[in-house]
Amino acid sequence: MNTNKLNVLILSIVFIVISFLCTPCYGEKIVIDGSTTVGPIAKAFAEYYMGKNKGVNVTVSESGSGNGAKSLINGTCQIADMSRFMKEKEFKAAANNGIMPVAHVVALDGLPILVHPSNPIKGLTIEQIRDIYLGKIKNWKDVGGPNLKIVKISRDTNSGTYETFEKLVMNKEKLAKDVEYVGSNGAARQRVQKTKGAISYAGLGFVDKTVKALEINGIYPNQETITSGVYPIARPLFMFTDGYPKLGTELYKFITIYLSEDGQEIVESIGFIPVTSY
Amino acid sequence: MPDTNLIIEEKDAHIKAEDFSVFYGNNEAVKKVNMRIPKGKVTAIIGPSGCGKSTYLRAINRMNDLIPICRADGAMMFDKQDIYASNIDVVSLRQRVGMVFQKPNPFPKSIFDNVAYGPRLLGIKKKAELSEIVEHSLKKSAIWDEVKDRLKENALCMSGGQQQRLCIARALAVQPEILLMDEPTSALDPKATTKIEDLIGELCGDYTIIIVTHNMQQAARVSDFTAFMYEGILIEFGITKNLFEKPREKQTEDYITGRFG
Amino acid sequence: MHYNKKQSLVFSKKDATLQWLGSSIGKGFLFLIASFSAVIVFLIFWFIVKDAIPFFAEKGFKEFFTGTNWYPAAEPGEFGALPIFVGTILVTLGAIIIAVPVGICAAVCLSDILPFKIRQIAKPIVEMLAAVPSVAYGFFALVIFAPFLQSLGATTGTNVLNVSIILGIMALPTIVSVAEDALQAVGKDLREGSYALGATRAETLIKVIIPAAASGITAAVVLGIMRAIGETMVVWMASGNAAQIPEPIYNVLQPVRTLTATIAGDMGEADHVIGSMRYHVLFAMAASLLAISFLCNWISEWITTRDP
Amino acid sequence: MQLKTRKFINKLFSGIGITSVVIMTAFLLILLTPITYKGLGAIFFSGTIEYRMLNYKEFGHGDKENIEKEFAKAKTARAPVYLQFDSFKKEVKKLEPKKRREIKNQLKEIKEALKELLGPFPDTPIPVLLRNQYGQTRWKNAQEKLHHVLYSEEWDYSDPTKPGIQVFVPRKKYFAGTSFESFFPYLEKNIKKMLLPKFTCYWQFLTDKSKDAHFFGGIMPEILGTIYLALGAMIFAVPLGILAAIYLSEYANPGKIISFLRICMGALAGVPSIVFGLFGLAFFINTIHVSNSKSVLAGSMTLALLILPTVIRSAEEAIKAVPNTYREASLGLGAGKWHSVWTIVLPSALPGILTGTIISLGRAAGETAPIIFTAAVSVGLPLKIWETLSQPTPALSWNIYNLCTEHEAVDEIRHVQYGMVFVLIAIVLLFNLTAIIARARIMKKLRG
Repeated sequence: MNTNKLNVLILSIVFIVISFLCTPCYGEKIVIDGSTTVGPIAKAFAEYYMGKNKGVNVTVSESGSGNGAKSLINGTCQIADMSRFMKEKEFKAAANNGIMPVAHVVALDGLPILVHPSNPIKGLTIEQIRDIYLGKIKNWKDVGGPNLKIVKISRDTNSGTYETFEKLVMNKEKLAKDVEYVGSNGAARQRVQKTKGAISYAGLGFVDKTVKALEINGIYPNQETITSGVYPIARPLFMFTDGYPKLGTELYKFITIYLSEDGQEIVESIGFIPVTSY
Repeated sequence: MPDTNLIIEEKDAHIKAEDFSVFYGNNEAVKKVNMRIPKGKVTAIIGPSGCGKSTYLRAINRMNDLIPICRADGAMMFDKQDIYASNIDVVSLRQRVGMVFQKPNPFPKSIFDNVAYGPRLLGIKKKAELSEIVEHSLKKSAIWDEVKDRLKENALCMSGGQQQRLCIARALAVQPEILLMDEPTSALDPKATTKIEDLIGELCGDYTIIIVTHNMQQAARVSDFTAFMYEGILIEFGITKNLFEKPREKQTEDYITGRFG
Repeated sequence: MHYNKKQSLVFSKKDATLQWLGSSIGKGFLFLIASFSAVIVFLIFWFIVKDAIPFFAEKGFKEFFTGTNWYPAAEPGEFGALPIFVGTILVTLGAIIIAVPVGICAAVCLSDILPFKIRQIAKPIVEMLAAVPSVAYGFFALVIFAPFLQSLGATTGTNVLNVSIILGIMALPTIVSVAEDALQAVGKDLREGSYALGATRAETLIKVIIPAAASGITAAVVLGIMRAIGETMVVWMASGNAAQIPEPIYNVLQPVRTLTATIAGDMGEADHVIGSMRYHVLFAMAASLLAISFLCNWISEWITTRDP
Repeated sequence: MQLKTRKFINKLFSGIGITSVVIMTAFLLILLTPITYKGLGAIFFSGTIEYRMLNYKEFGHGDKENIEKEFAKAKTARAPVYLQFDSFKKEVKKLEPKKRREIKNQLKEIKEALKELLGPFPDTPIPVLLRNQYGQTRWKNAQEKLHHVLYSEEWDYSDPTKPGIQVFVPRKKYFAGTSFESFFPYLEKNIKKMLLPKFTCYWQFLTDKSKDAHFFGGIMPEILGTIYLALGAMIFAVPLGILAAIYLSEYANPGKIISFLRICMGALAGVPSIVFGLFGLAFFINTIHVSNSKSVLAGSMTLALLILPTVIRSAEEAIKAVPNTYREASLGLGAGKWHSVWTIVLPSALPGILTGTIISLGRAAGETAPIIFTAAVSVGLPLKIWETLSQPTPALSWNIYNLCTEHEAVDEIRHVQYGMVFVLIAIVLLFNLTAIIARARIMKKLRG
């Protein structure tokens, strides 16, 4: 009885000690945190990378651009996904922590304006969109559509996507109060595909058959128009690292995926625009 | 006030209460009791419910400590030592003063573990030794024959009478000098009661037994001495036969003839 | 067989000190562990309030509690959280309207009406409702229930009605189990006394049992309210997140925004590092939530400990 | 009041009571039925040859020879499709320009739809993303994609005052009179031969890693993460909770300090879960640095705080329910207080404590808000046990939220979402069931 218990005890102690001794043999890890918009790219890169480099654990969190910046500055992640550029104050805070954020533009993203495919409207002007979101235009018939109340959907006020929209479309004017906020691009698309009178915006990767992207000022958002800069609502997507990663490190290999052909194909096939097609 | 000193000599006394009182808050449940309890004999304490007999009994191994508002006054001498002194080791007191409770209360463990609980506390670990003690104690409490084949079974499977004898065996296994019994048969049927009473008869001599009972016949059957308490006061103490046949006090007489209580 | 028992009943001075020391250390250790949760409460309180103070210090209370313009990301931001408070109250109220009648009736039914065997089957239902994780409720609300509401003609499926119903279902098990305990605690005597006077079961319950268990039932309702207010995932996924006061206010088909959803949604992207107002206002909200939950907790404590 | 009315009221009252229990049951059924039905769909479904091929290549499941044989068969059936496509390309060049443009557009759309249906065209480079390397793996989705190939989805906007109406135009119409016309009936007729749908039980859904952001594969890292988090929370919360309960019920003298402690515990139980998340991030990661980024450890600690009040309360109740006679008996035998508590009171209270802890284990497994900032990630490997100290993990609750709101292909992976919800609920209910059974077992053992 007693000797048995003792054996179990010794065994478990040995096991624990061994586990701790094994800690240095952790696989390498790359921690990525940040924007939900860049999330799909990061996730696809992560899967691609882990498929090629066994034993490296690439973890991707999608907790928001602000949180990504914070994690990078606090040193709790190596790569911060951001759908906006870092703010000046954030750079300062980073410098105080001895962190030197370096931006990598991994892709371009347009912000297509989405409506339900049953909506006959083909396009709007920026001003019309602004008026819709300001609450000045309340019905689709005022912009030449059917007699249908407009359900305005926006990304959460905290997302980089929202900030781009606010800057490029709203001219920093305030959105009407009855605008409905959703937490993610996927949710925005979902709300549009389920709601006939809805209007929303999301990343280009989220356009598919179930929703209709509008022409803005007569220009339809696609790869050519966005790359050439004709489509008015577009922005770069960033990954930030602390300093430029050293050659040959896992981090270096990861952060340069977007420059490789495979990386560009990945970016393109999940619906963003690879930067090298500039 | 009866003077037990007349009946029990100093050298025969195993437990000696001197002006001993117990309070529940402000309520004096036991009032200035003086009592010598003889060594190796069975002493019964009788009285109507609420007369403080159980409280008095529980005071002997300081079981009342468990009740936060309860405190004691006066002296309770055991082994030339006031057990209510400040530097008393209650644990070793209780190892020498065992107790059997009103309701059988075996632990939810096997029969063996129940009896071995006390010896294990005293540091006995060897299986052989423990088995010996368990067997000895169970034999002593006249239950060995009934349970020897099912020592591994849960004690709660047994009948009430068996459980109570197990509890006695459990108390005996610690080899106490005094055994306190708080109405040990009140929850049992007559047949089981008889067995317990027989057991008490067998145990007397080896142990000082103090038994609290509301059953006067039981007191008359099993005890050598009897004390009668009423409203916290020790009314009378005497040799059992004398006390029942010709009580000196009026209240005792009223009680044993069934006029109140 | 003889034991090595200590013959003296008295502690030596050394033993006594050791004994005293041992028991005090043991007790002290246990006390420390028991007060751990108090420490945590204070730490939580401190961490929340510390970051909420800069907001109130700069913006004061008036705008936060009475303003209706919620534009935390604008420059300069506007932090009128009234619509968010109203949204929280609306969905909680909705949940209570659904959960309280059903919950109390079900508790009464479980404790007094159903025969024992059926009760044995019905009780696990309550336990299962309580066990389903909130994200599963949220998933149901967003993926199954919202489209269903839209198919019935609502402009948006993520609205007050949706969230209220789901929160109501989530609060149900709390209310049922606490209220049932209260009803059971009333005891057989009162019931038998009432039946002996010729009262029917309904009369016994309404006139005797329920009044006797009233404090417990109220506490159950308060706990249910707490559950609804503190819930995050369901409101985040299915409330629509629009910082508006519905027009008219009883229009349950409008989207609203609640405190917990705002914290969960905004915290990710607020500028933590800089400690902007947009960041601090979320802590002001968390502090308000804490205050509400402390208040509820205190009320339920007060109700249950109050002399009947 | 008349006896009749009184009896009627009595019956009415019982009726209302029973109705509310029925309503409650209905809620549960409405909630669980679709989730169970569709959740099981993640495991039991009609899988195509593409599914079997993927499963063999990526996970090594299935019999190589069989699959290759089947795949060869499917390939033969598909060959005419591609052949027709190629030969028609030459034909297109001969058409008049206007018609050519229209047909080219259609062809482009058909090609895209066909790629989704059957996988990449033969003799083209293999795409990088896994989801583009294979055709439809599930027969049900394949039928939808087939529809995309056969019909073009258009909207009739003829009445500008009303929303458009969806119309499906058979693509065959555009190719009337060309050799490509026969492509559509052939595809429709032979699609089963091309995909070979077969009833599949993909139980490895529970043990496989996910591939390509949950497009394929299973949910093992999530399940493992959920279990780590819940067990980790238990490791912290249970000893603390039981010791605190022992103090409160056995040692503490009622007084101001104790009632203050109790108020604090009540307050802790009432703190909204999202606040725990904030606190976990601020305290465990940024203040005392239990790990240098999100980790299972930090998440477990946060969850432990969340369930601590429940554990304390249930343990205290269980300890209080132990009859006092046990304590008396033990003390009467000369046991010390601590010894009595440890050997008698705790074992007797075990069933109650166990029930409480297992139920809070379920709660810890299902919580989302506290782990968003402390432990959960969208993509990550299944962790070894010692890696939990420093690495974050995917977890069911967070990934359900993530996949049904933030994934770029929400609709394509509905089955995975349902599967996850189903598994999560199953895990939690399993915990609860274990609690019930364990309680019954121990009770029986204690009662004899």
